[in-house]
Amino acid sequence: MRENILEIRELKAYYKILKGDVKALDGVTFNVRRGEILGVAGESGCGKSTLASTLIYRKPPLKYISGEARLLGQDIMKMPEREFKKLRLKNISIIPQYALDAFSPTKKIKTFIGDLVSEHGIRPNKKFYDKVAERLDMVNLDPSVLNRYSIELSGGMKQRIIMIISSILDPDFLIADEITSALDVSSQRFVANLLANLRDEGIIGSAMFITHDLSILYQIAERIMIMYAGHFAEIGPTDEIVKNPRHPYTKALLASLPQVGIQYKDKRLTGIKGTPPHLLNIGPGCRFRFRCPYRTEKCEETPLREKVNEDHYVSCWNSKNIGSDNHG
Amino acid sequence: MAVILVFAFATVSLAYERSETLVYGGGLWGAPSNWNPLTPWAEVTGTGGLVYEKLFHYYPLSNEYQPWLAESGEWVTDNTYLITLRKGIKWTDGEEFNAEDVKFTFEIAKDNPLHYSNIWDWLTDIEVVDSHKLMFIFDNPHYQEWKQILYDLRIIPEHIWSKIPADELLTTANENPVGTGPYMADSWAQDRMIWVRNEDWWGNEVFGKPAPKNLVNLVVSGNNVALGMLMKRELDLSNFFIPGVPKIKDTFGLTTWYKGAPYMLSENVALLFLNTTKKPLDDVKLRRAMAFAINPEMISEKVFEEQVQVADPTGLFGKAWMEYHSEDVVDEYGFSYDPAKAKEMLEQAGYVDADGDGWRDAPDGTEMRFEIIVPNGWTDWMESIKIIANNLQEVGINAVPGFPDYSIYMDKIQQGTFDMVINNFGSSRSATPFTYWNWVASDEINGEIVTDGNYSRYDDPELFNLIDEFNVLQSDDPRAMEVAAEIQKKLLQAMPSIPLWYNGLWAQSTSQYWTNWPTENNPEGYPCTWAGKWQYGSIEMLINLKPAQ
Amino acid sequence: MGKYLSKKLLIYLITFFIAVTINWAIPRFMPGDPISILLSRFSGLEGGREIIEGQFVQSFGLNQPLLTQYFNFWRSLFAGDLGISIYVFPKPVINVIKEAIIYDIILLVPAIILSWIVGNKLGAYSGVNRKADNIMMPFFYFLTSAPYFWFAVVVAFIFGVKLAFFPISNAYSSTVQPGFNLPFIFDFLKHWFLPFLTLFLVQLGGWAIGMRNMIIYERSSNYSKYMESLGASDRLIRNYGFRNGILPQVTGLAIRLGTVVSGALLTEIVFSYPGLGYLMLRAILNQDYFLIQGCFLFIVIMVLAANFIVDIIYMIIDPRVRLSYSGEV
Amino acid sequence: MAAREFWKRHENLYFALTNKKVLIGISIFTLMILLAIFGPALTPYSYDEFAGEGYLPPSKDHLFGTTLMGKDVFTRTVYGLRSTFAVGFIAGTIATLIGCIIGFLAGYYGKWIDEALMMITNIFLVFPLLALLIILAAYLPYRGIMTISIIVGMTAWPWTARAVRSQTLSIKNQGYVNLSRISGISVFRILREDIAANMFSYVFMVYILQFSGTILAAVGLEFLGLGPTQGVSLGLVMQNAVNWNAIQLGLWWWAILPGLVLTILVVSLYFINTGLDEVFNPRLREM
Repeated sequence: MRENILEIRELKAYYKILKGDVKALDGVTFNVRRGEILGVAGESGCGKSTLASTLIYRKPPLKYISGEARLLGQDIMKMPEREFKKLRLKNISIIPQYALDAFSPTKKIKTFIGDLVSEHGIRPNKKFYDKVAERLDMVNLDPSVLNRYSIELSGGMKQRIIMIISSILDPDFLIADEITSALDVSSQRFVANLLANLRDEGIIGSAMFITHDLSILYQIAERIMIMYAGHFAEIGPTDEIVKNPRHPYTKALLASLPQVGIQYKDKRLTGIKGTPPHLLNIGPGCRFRFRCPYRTEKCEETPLREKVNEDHYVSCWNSKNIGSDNHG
Repeated sequence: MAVILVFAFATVSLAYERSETLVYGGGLWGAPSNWNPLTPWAEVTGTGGLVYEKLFHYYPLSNEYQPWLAESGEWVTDNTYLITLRKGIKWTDGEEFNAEDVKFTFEIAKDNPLHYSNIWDWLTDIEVVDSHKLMFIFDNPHYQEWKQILYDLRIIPEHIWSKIPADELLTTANENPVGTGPYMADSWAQDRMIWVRNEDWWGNEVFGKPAPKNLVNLVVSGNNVALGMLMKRELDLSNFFIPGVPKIKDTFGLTTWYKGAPYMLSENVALLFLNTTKKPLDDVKLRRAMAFAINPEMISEKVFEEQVQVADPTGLFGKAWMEYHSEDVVDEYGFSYDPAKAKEMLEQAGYVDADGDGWRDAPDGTEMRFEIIVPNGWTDWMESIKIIANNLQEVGINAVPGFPDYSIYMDKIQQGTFDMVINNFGSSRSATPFTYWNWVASDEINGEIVTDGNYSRYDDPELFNLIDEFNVLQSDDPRAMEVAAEIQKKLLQAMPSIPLWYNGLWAQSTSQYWTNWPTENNPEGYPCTWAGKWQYGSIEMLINLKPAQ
Repeated sequence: MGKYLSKKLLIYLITFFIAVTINWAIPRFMPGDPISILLSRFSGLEGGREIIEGQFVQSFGLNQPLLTQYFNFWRSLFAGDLGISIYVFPKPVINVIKEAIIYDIILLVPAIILSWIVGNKLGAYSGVNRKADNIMMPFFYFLTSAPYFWFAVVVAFIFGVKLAFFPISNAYSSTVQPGFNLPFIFDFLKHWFLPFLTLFLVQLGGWAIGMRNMIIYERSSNYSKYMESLGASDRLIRNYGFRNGILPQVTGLAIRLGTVVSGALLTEIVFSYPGLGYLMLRAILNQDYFLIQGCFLFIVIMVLAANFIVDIIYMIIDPRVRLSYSGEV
Repeated sequence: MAAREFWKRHENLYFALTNKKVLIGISIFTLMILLAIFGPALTPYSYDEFAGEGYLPPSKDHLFGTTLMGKDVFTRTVYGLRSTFAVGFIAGTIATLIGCIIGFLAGYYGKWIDEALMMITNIFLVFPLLALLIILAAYLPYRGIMTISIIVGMTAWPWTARAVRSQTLSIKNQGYVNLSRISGISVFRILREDIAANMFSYVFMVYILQFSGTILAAVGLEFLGLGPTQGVSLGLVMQNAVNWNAIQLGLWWWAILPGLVLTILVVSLYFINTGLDEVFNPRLREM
């Protein structure tokens, strides 16, 4: 068993707004292991990006409620910001959803990288920039881009540079938040492979790949976690999830995937009737029950996390029924 | 840095010693730019008086002439005037001053159109008797006008001005004025004119040396600035009308001519001109009724805080003019604030409210509405005409104040399109009431525009003849008294303009640096720095000033 | 880069052209025939009248066709001939203005630059510090709402009359000799201070409010989030935000120059500070139309020149413009 | 509940009315309007009347004291406020209208219309307006509130045009407007139904700023003596105070209070504006 880089236990984080709590992340438990790419999938609004924010960038109105998140054994939820700051970029890092917009328009790339690492006590000297150049080479970029402003770069270039920046200090855990969404198909593959490369080269210790696109995950993730409306739905090895889903939502998600090609423009699941519930002041119970064909009275209670298999967990009162009829 | 400091201290000594400098303001309205004595309306104040001197000075308070460049002057016959000049006077460039210069000054106006060229209508010839004696020969001596010319005309050096081409006489700025006077132009800047004492002035031995080594005449943009500067003792003398002076003069140690009201000497008379070419203002009964309706007392009290005196019905003031003042005429034809009487007069003349709109209408039934105008921005006058309009309204005459811009104001005066207007441009104190009458009842009213006074356009050839007659009478001629009384009577009977109050010789001084200012208890000199008035005693004031300890 | 500048220059040239044309047209086409009113005004001056009339006929070229008048107007303009002042007769208007404009520059340049810098700093601070924000913002709103001349009156009353620390009129004392010497410089600065303070403070509010909003805006931008996620300190993020927030503030400087200059004109009047504003008031009071027009023209030139300088600065600090990635003018 | 439904539908109104800045601003503004409307009725004096002794500091009889001549400063202020409001309403409306029309045309039609209109706008923008106003006013012998309002309004619109243009651009490019355009709906209807509806709040804020901007410009003119040639205005009251030495004589109530009222009025407008800004741009609300 590989070492757990990240251990999440019953993590809850709500958006506190005037009208009440938006329970966007409501009790999620999972681990990320060294050398692993964990895929996180779900519809938009399922809480996957909130998960990313909770882990690395909590700002009002997003508020940590309870649970723990241990990074290399330290609980980063209760850690003072000052100390957590030291972990950023070195131990935990993120490639944000908005990678194309993550540059300050008035700074050269070189200055930007230099300033960021200086904050972690690393002098941006020649040796450092040599390393940066090396990394750039990895992503087929000429070191001259360092002397450019972001406006001079194409979207694909920006995406690659952000990946280099976010991983420049070889973090143990890297969150890749919807990094493929804004790209065309060939770039998507390139970026996904790049993430795998970074892991293979040992530059990053592990990664959490957040996307709504299961087909990409299928290519690079060891394990996949499915979330629904802020709740944990199911986690398991990629093959298990794809071939033997035990949560009705996972099932629906898989069913909605077109067989050939990738169609993600319409984020809504065409295969499932209805829309996800509003999370404002939502009560207990399985959040998928309103759309679930397997709904029972039991579903009025929040389902517990159950072990299905080695490494395969699910939160559904009826998972047993579902698993069986899918075998084959 | 050291270099800068050395340089800085090296130039320090150039600064004027404050204790030897007199700082004043109120007569200079823009950056100094003109020292041409032939264009007195444009010259920097002091050009005439400090640099270019006159034949005589005239002291209005005692009504006496002080021989200046002239040693004496007298009518030797009815039409010859002999002037004897002082000896030993030099122009500041070293040339000697003599009779030729005086002759030149007059004759340049014969050959060129200057503001005093019309003197040659009645002057025939000037004979230089010797280097310091001149004989003026007239065919029709205007005795009264001559009185004024003697102290008004700036004598200029022939050796300089004869070389100036004729077409530049009026346009030259004359930046290096060469005169005979007690001060010389030293330097100037955007906001000041600086004069320096002429140590070789001929008068040093005759009258005494002026006390201030330097005169700094500041361009002070307005009375508020002047007041601030007086409070800070930045100004030694201000010639501004300053609201609030009666209230604070003692607190801030300001000296005015009189300790109490009216604080200031009178300098000119402000009149309300009624346009006699406009119906129904052509009706003398209406005009006279208005004179009784207006309350100048209130204007003096409210607007001027009693810094002005209410005018005599004849408009005359000052020793020279009052010699001709006729009590009898005033008793009979004078007026005073009496709204009841004004109403009665209006009723009798048929000015009643015919249409019931609350305002009196003309006897023929037409509605009356008058506008009283003063230039916009002339704040004291603006307030004054508000009171006048109110006064008239109280007796039922619909009058409103109007504040057009100055150009419109002048335009209306000159074109004769106004109803009523306040003005005082030609009513300044002088040695003879002729100047006043010649302005207030000028006969130059038939041109396209009227510029020489009598804005009412009151046309009375008899009155004009009387004024002309007065001009050619010697002051001691008994006929002069008769003519003068007749003029006053005619003006009061016809009331083309209503004398309201005497604008003051605004002057406030401080005693931080200079003392012994001329006041009612020390009437030596005249605290005035306005252009063209230095001969009234301002030089004497400079001589009498004492540095404060 | 070239495109940006040339487009700007074109606008300035057209503006200048229009300003000159307005200058030419107003006295000719305004209702009420101002020229004849002007002429009549000088009828009282014996001797002077002919000169000024000659000047009018000559400079207005009244007997010529309009188009010729217009071209002549331009010709004399380029010869530096703006006519002769009536109020400071017979000084050429251009000389009168030259002497006054120095004071505007001495007053305006430091006031604009300092208040821009300090205002931006304070605004940036206010944008990140809630406590400071609550205290300072109402004050900034007050400053930016105050009419320049009223604030000048307040400043004059408090510092000039009540506390009597500073003089409230003129550019220097009557008794010092202008020149490069310590007493004069000290005295000059004393007179300069209150009008400067007025311009400085009133503008300050606007800059601070602008910067505060920019900082808040930048703080919530993606790059700030990204930097914070990667452990950048508040200070660094603030610096980045400031650097970007400065850009619209520079543009704002260009937009507000006109207002600031107008404010300076009025402030100069309160303090009788002998710059163009004060000169213009004198010119208005004395109906010196040549001088009014000259002042107007110079104010336009001054504002245009300042705008152009701001444009160049903007070009230097904003790579987007420098690299011609933005056509925004 | 009906009330809740109402607030849900008009969420912005709810936020506006719960925003402290908007509330403070509206309260002060209302107070000023009331003062302008009823003030003249409340005071026993008329603005040019000698209401009492001169030099009186504020008291029960003379809330803002008296001038040097004994005129009631409060009376003058409330009458002046009236004229100020009139100028603000008229000039503000003119400027907003012109700005909106030009900005909309430029933003909606784009191409050369945009180029040309923006050129004009930019020219007006760099023009030192006070100087232009002075030169215009200097040649107008008689000026009423209307004249002043019109010249101020005609020169104050440029920044509004720019702002409205960029708003129009962004709204135009949103789906529903495009849809309307493709379906051949008339420009006027698009303007009314799509764009105007979406820009209403924005234009309202612009109007508030124009209101205060034109007031300040007009007061500046009045202070120069180029305001209305009849009646009383706040700028004139302040000009009088300066000309009659109120500062030097220590009559602070005369020199400062009328301007303070004006400044507070402008501050209240700013408060309303920023408050509304926070309502419409929630990003600023976080602070």
